[in-house]
Amino acid sequence: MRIGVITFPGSLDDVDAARAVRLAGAEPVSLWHGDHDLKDVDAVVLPGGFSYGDYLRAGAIAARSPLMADVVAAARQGLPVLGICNGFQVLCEAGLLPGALTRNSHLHFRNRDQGLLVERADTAWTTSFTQGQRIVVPVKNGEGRYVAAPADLDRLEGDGRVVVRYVSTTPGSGVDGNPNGSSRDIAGVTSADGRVVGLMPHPEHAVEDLTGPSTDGLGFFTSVLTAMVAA
Amino acid sequence: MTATPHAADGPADAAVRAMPDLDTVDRAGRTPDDAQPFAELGLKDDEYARIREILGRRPTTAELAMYSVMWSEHCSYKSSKVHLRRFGDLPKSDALLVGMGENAGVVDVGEGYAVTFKVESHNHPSYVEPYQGAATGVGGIVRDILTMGARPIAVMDSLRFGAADAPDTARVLPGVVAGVGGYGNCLGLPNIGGELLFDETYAGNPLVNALCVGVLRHEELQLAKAEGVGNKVVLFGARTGGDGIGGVSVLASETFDAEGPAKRPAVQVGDPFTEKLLIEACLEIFAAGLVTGIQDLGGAGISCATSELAAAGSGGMAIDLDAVPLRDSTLTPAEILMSESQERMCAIVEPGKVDEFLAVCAKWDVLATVIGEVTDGDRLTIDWHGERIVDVPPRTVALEGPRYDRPMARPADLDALQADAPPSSSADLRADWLAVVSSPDGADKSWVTEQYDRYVRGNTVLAQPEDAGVLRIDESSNLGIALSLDGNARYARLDPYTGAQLNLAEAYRNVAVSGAKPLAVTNCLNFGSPENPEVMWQFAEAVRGLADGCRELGLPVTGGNVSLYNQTGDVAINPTPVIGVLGVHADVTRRVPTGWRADGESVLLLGE
Amino acid sequence: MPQVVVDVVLKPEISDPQGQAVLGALGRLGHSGVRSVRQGKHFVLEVDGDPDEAELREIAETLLANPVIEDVELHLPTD
Amino acid sequence: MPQVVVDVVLKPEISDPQGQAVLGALGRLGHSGVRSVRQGKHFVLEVDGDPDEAELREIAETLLANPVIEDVELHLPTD
Ligand SMILES: Nc1ncnc2c1ncn2[C@@H]1O[C@H](COP(=O)(O)OP(=O)(O)O)[C@@H](O)[C@H]1O
Repeated sequence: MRIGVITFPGSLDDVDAARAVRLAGAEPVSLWHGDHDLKDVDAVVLPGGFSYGDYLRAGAIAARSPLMADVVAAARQGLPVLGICNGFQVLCEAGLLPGALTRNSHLHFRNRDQGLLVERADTAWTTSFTQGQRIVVPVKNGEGRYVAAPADLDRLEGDGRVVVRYVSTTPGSGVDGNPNGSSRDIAGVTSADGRVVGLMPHPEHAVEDLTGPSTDGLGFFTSVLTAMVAA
Repeated sequence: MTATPHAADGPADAAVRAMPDLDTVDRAGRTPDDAQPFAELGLKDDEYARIREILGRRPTTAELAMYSVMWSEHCSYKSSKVHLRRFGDLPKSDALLVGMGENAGVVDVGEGYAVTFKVESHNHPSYVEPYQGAATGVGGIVRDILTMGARPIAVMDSLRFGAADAPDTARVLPGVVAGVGGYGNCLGLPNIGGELLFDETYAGNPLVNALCVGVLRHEELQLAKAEGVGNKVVLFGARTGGDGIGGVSVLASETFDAEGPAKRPAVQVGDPFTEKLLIEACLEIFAAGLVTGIQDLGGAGISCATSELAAAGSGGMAIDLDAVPLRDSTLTPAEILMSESQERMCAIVEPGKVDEFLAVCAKWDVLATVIGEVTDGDRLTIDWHGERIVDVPPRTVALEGPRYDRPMARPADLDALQADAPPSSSADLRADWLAVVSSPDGADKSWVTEQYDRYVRGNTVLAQPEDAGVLRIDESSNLGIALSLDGNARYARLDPYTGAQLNLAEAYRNVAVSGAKPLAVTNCLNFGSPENPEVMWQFAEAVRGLADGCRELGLPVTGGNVSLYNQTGDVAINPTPVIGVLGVHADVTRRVPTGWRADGESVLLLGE
Repeated sequence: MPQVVVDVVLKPEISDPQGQAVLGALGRLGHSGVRSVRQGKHFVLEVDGDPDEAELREIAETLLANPVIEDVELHLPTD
Repeated sequence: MPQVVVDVVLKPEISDPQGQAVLGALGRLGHSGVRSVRQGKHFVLEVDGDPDEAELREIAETLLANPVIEDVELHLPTD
């Protein structure tokens, strides 16, 4: 199984995403934003970082890079695509996922270990989880507040396209579960066919006991292997 | 003080006729008596006289600008060098691959890996524009590490502000923290620790000290020197603009009349995205063996990089200043030489490798331009519009600046301070205890540390709120390093010798208790004005204390930075030696985190 | 060279924490006459020759603004 | 309610990495007629009653902009 990891100018967590792919048992293949070449990969990860410095809007410039045209076309044919943090922002800017990510409500960058509730365990990237499972992975962003017009949010919820939602890691402690003011605590969403998933938290930073708060993040990467075997 | 306009009686070059005020080497030779604003540029009478003696004539405007910046306290260490020698006298350590004098020291950590680390201050700019000052401070120290051939892998920051509830702290602190985070996060460098302390002496003079650590294979080491006649000098990274040259504007006003160029900002704006591209381009360039020498551009910009590269090499250097890509076409040659525009580097490249070098830069969208070459002989020459405006022996600019052994005096209030007895009654003790536990210094730091990415690169084993940051550097062997950065200025105020040693001991213990073996020391010495004998005494004592402490512990000092003139009016900050200790973990999986792990564990107290 | 200005503002139904923060600060500083603040982006483009309105509108609407959450105002040179 | 617009732009001599990045993207997208892009901020303030120009200027220059690196343009309602 070959999983592509795209490097845009300013991508930062591409090494981490590749490590997570490897630990999940697949072969990471590095893809360059400026090429029109998906190298026959079976799935693609858009990693976190600050592509183009997050200048203009996070993900806006990267979404218009040559390789993204190929990603969009392939995704429409069912290629599994995962966007993490900046990758999620790119997918929204490229029109593969609904909504937009904007400046956090408290106006600060925030990095912390984050509780998440898995609401969809049947997308290409979440079958290793069970619906309703609580997991902990790091979140770190300055422009991670998920927004959309209220009617669009209603439609998303109605169609069951919220994949993960922010929850407190210490329920009852009064610590706000929502790290950035995202509408309806939305942390990640999926395309209508469940093949494209974007989320702000960083599962690739929760794949080893040594360096992560948990190994819960590995599930996203093992899920796509199962999805590909099944396909 | 304004120069008398000279008729274009020199060379008939059209460009020169268009700029009748251009001060060339030729003209300087013919007009020895022109008054020059050396005092406004911070040069003393005897310093100016020495420049004239070195050159055998008056300096040109551009040369005057170069000498004045390179001979400033900031670049020449003129007040501190006599004391810093103590670090050089420490016994040699087998682990030390490159010691003081280079951009950063390099330490062998085993398995063919080396680590380079250094801490540097950006205090004054952070007060003027907190966000950009702190951000460009991080950017500067990261380029120092990159210059050694290393991939930067983490940062730390040590911060001091005025009273926590002072109105100005509310302006400066959030901006500084956002700037440290904004730049480091955008570069993809985990922040693995630091300090945040408050004291009234820092009101109006906050301290922003940033540390960067990088890793390289032994054979990847790069040095900052220009060798090989005919090799090209390549400037790459951002364009040169009018940043950070506020001080040289006296020269601009000398060359242009009333409505001359816009007043230059003293503030530099950071562009971390460009720096990230610069890092990736450099690492690719190093891996392909495309450079023979490299230097980052920081304070004093092109003046500093060219004179240091040439001074460290065996030949001379010829620069064509017209080739420098500008952001602002109205810059004067002196301003181009002085500009502190961020995110620039300068490399020495063999002619046959220039194309490949430029191709790597193009891949990363990094602007790169050949601006000169290494020459035989021993002069640094700089031309502008076909005219020679600089012709100097580079060592006199970069290495042979003035040195002072300034007068010192033990502070008059020290006896009284030291006599302040510990509390004797239980009521006093209670009050002191309450003061300590309610101090903002002891408050939870997560408001700050949550603004820093600790996870990026996936090798952070320990970070805030641990006492030391721990990083894995090899995924197969689990080789790793630990770092701690500490500086208690209250101890140093009471006794700078012992205070510096206590700071060293704290950083050393923090590294050791994580399970690492301490290997090397870096430091940033933040003090008041060296022209105040009491401050100079504090400085000398702190250096002596640190050197003696390092000798006792068997650790080399691999580098550091001195920041003087930290004061508001006549009031100096508390002497603040910030000490960083690096240690090595043979196996990071055996690191020891802080705190209790399980019920029923025994608690032991070690030491006296 | 002709200058084209593009202002990008958040759609009214999208909340604007930056504007909110400014409004809060104004209140604390005693500027009570300001009722609301919205923060957007302001671009100044220098273009070669005659500005092509259709092209500039496309640039504004597809790159400078994200139409999911933002509206644009295009100001061509008026002379 | 009267609307006051404040545009905050970087001083010309200050580098503008954001504008540079937008310019680069425009070039790659084939919009070669754009020669330069500068990015600033655009504030829309709603004020009670008659806008007080002096007060608004103070707000613009001390709170909305950082005068060390930015200039402001104040646009009062013209009706
Ligand atoms: N406090 C100090 N302790 C040890 N070395 C120092 C100290 N301050 C400066 N140095 C060394 O002096 C040299 C010049 O420092 P600096 O000017 O900061 O370097 P750069 O040229 O990178 O700006 C460096 O090698 C630095 O490590």
